Amino acid sequence: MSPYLPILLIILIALVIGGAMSALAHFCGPRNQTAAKKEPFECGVPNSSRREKMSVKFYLTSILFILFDIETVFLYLWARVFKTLGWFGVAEIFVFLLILVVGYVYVLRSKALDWD
Amino acid sequence: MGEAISFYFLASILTVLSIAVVTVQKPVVAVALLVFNLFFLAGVYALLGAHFIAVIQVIIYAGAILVLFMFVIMILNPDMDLKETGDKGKKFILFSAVSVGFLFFSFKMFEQMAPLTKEDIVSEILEDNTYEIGLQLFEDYIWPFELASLLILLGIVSAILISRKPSQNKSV
Amino acid sequence: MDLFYFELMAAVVKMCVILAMALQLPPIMVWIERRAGAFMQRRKGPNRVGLFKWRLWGLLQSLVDTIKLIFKEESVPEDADKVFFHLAPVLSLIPALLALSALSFGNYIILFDHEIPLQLINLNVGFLFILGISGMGIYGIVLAGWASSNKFSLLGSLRASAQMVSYEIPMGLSLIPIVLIYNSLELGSIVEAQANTWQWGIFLAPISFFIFLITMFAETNRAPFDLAESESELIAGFHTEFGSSKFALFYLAEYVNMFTLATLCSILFFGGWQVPFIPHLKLIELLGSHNLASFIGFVTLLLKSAFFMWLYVWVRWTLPRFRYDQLMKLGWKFLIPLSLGNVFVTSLILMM
Amino acid sequence: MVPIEHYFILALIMFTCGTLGVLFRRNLLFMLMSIELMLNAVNLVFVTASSFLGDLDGQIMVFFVITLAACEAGIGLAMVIAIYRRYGTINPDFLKVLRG
Repeated sequence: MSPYLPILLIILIALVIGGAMSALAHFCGPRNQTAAKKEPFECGVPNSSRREKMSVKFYLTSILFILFDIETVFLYLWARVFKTLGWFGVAEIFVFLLILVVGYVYVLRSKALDWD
Repeated sequence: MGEAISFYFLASILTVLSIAVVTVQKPVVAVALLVFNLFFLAGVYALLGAHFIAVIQVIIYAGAILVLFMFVIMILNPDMDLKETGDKGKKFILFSAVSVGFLFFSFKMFEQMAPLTKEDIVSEILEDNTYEIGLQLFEDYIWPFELASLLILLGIVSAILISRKPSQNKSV
Repeated sequence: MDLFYFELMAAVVKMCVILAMALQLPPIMVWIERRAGAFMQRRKGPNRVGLFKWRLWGLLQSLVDTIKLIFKEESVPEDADKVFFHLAPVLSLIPALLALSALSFGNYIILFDHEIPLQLINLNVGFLFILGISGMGIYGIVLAGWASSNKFSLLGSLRASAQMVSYEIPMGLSLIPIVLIYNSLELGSIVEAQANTWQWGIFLAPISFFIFLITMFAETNRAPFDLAESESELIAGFHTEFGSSKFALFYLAEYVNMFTLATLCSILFFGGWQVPFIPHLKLIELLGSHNLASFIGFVTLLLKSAFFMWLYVWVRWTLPRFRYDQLMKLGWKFLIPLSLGNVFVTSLILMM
Repeated sequence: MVPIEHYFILALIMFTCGTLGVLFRRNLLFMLMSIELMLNAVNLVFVTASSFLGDLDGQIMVFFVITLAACEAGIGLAMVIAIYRRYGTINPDFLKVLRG
């Protein structure tokens, strides 16, 4: 049996659980909608602009996340063959990390990660 | 048998999703569909025996790059200008031309493709291909590997430079 | 073909066990959290609901709560994106369950002359799959915040997901020394390599454990990192608009994620299903039965992860919440340099 | 056993969708998404060839393509944000400034 078949099973089961819970609540719960219930719950503050623009810092965080994520994956690959490669591999990864540390220092200096 | 069923199942899902991604109206829906698309593509990779690439696809593509798309949609106003502009007739002609061109190209490709003989097709599913990939990457592809880090460095620097606020740019 | 059906049956049975484990998590954990909170604040906590005349320390409180949640009205805000509003809880449940089922809960057992590993999804990329899949959990949160068209929800979901992505990197980096030391990505062989108690991850890679422990709390959005749902600022974060069963699904996903990380921590750093000071092979010899030894290993692992679940509760009622800038500072300016240095120093020590 | 051509046809379909998306969608976000789709089609061809020929070079190329795609998406989306802030639109037809 393929080891990937259980993944499909789990996804199906999760869908069934989600559907069943929603259906249960739908049939068991009361249903009396009022105008106030349909509004978003914002503590009574009039919802002027319901979808505001968010800080660009979130974006910068996630772009840096991607780039460091790739680095992590490369490191995993290296860690797997570390024993075979020996010092040669350590030297290679040292250069790799050195270049990335330059980027990291630049990020710190540019204050991209400072959330006032 | 199992492989064929899984492949055609995944392939039909992927086809539908790919078409949907480029045709839906809302950017959020498109990103969500693209996530599913890339996830199922990871399934195809796994089917081909590329387990490590499959998991990389999930980690980086589905788990990171598309999060970035999602964030951009959240940061910008999500209901931004969605109306399509451009001449309808011109678009239709261009569309047909591109489609026909692609069909022609694909037929040419399959015609000219050297038929794989039974000896060529190895298709052995390597048991631990993480190890093999790592060995090959760190022994034969040293320079591309180091250059990749340079590419990531450039990515970091330019993303920060571009997304600075205009007012900050003037003062620098 | 017979083998295929046998394995399929085994997979279905294992899946049922995992589901049972996942579904009983939130009720028990909610009860423990409330009782522990009461204990630490010198209150009584829920102690009334019981069966007939037995109070059972209020243990049935959560069961009653679950039933109450199902009988609540489900309200959908008017401008909500209906499809994503209904889909978001499921989207956060799927990755949680997938990650849980990729854990190695024990050595294999032998049934009808077949070896059945106590691990539902056993890929040869090992725990990278868990890291990748738990990264997919972000979509459930982001879409929940986006779909409910509430600015506090959106801000909460953005905060939660920015926090999750920030701490995913230190988490990934902190596990690299484990791969370096045990030279494997598979959870089963990592546990086997920890047969000797002094070879456990906590002793060989203490800094990794430290980093992993912090990221464990941050990844699950738990106190002291629960900024996503800091109720004093953001109502309840991304699940403000979600009531009744959808709220229950989010809760389920959250507790499953906590349990997954707690178990992963005990597998990687505390010897998994190895009983302390008795290597698994010796345990088999002592007991003379393979299945019994595996079962004891399974219970050992559950006890170890129960400790970390308790730690979650303990920390929640002990530490105050971080500020958002402190959170980001801790992640990016302290944990990432520390974990990079940790990787490099570990590799140097191993080469010496 | 699925013939190699079918994998290529799947890749071709994805690539065509991507190309048409880049050409026809008048929205920078959709254009970037279509580019991701095209890159994925290319990756599929690499992985297929690598698996059928029993040679891991293709899978290593996928690595580099993914690295490239990440950098491309990061910079591209940063530009989308910058453009939206400057001009208030991300429809390339309105961005006459870019046309010399």
